[in-house]
Amino acid sequence: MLKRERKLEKKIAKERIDILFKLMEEMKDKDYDLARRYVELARRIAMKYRIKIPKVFKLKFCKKCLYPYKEGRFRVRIAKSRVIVTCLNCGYVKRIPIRPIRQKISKENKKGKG
Amino acid sequence: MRPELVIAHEWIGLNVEVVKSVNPCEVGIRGKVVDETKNTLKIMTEKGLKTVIKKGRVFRVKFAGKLMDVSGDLINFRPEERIRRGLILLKRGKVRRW
Amino acid sequence: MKVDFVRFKPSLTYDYDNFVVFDENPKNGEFLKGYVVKARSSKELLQKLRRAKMDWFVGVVGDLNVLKYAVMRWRVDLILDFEGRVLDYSLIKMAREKDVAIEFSFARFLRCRGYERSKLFEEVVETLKVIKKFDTPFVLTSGAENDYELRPKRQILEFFEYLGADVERAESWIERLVRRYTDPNYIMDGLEIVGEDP
Amino acid sequence: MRKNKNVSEKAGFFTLERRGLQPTNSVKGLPPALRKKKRYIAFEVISEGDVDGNKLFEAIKETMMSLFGELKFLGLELKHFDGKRGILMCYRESLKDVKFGLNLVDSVDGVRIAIRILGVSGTIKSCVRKFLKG
Repeated sequence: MLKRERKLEKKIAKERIDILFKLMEEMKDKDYDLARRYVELARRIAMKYRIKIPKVFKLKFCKKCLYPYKEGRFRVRIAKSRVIVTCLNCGYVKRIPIRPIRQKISKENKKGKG
Repeated sequence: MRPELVIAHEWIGLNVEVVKSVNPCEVGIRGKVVDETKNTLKIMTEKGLKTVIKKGRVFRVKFAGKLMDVSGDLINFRPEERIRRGLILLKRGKVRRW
Repeated sequence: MKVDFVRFKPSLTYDYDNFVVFDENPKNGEFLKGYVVKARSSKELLQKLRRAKMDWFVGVVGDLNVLKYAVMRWRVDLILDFEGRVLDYSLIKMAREKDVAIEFSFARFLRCRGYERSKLFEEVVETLKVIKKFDTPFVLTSGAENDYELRPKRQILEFFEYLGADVERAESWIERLVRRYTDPNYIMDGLEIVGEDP
Repeated sequence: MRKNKNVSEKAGFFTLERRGLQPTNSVKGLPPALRKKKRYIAFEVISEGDVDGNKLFEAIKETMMSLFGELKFLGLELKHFDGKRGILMCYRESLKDVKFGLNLVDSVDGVRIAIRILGVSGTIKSCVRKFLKG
């Protein structure tokens, strides 16, 4: 078999994931199931070509049922320095710890000192 | 993006028109690709959603600033598989890259 | 697009649109350039292949194992017809996957006579059968070295049709090969650029 | 057999004096349906100077003999030849073989030539009109 062109594959896969998530944004209100289909496709591509889904997009859909968050389909609460996101379609609860602000400042200091 | 990479790239969201087809009623279907499976393309036309089989059809698609006729047999793979298979097809077809 | 593969600069052109002049080091004239790679070993083949420019038709001349090695290379796209060429079963099968065309030249029949020519007939008919079985790309050309070995395209096609070659298939293969080098809009078999997007 | 004499005058460019070549049907006086069907091939010779008709016909016969042997009845006859262009007659069944063989004629007593087939037709008259007029 011919050699696979890894680098080019990864580049195209990344672009496709971006396109898919952009389309998901638009289709979220029009056709909810179709938007879910896009998320599913994007995940499959990411798994197949071992690419991480950017954090920005990861927050936009529920990990369990892959439905994108739409207003009225998810609930957000903040408790004990954590953001808790509950998906109303499947009830999966996602907790995102909030890193203390100081972390950022120390990074700047290090850069300053270094 | 170079024009020949269309067979590996995303088709959902592209404007597509069926140019040649085994089933003459399908010639002239035009619209945006909404979904894609291994063997079919789902095209949203003004008259509604149309499902067109890829094999044996030729699609006219706009990609990377060029208008292109793509034969359905080249994209007859699952969407995620199409990247890998498409690039191998290009390599086997000895595509000139100048 | 009628094209013929020859080994010299033809003066008279019958009904051909263009010629591919095959030469050790192709000179640019108004004909298409073909690059003959004569190699005795695969190492020599590699060195010569590096010289090949982008718009040269690359044709290989050599014995069996050189040909087998050449078919694998991405850059080679033609096995030229020459005296003492030996093709074997696996080479033709490999040429099908690697998309390397096999050339059948008419001029070789003119250069011999009698029993030698009948052996040549037998070899060509045999090879054409195997090629039809594997659907390997093959090209019917005159392969002339002077003006008298040139023949109009119709006559050459009838000549090989008489020997049992599938002429339409050959036409499609040569069309593909020539368009790959001359037509910028042709990318692959099922993929063509039709116009500019506004 | 209609006399072909006037054809050459009207055409006005056949110099070879016709030697009264009659169709050599083995059996004489056959009804038209049984008679051998004939085809006339208009061809052109590409060579340095002019070529002699008889020698050319010798070369063609020799090539055909070496190719097909004595058992193949081609019914070859050189009807007209003027140094550059001519008409060759052959049976309709053997048309394919004759066209195949004409390619392989490469030299006439030392002079290298190439034969280019201009076309084939059923009668000499239409052959002249279609191919040899230009």
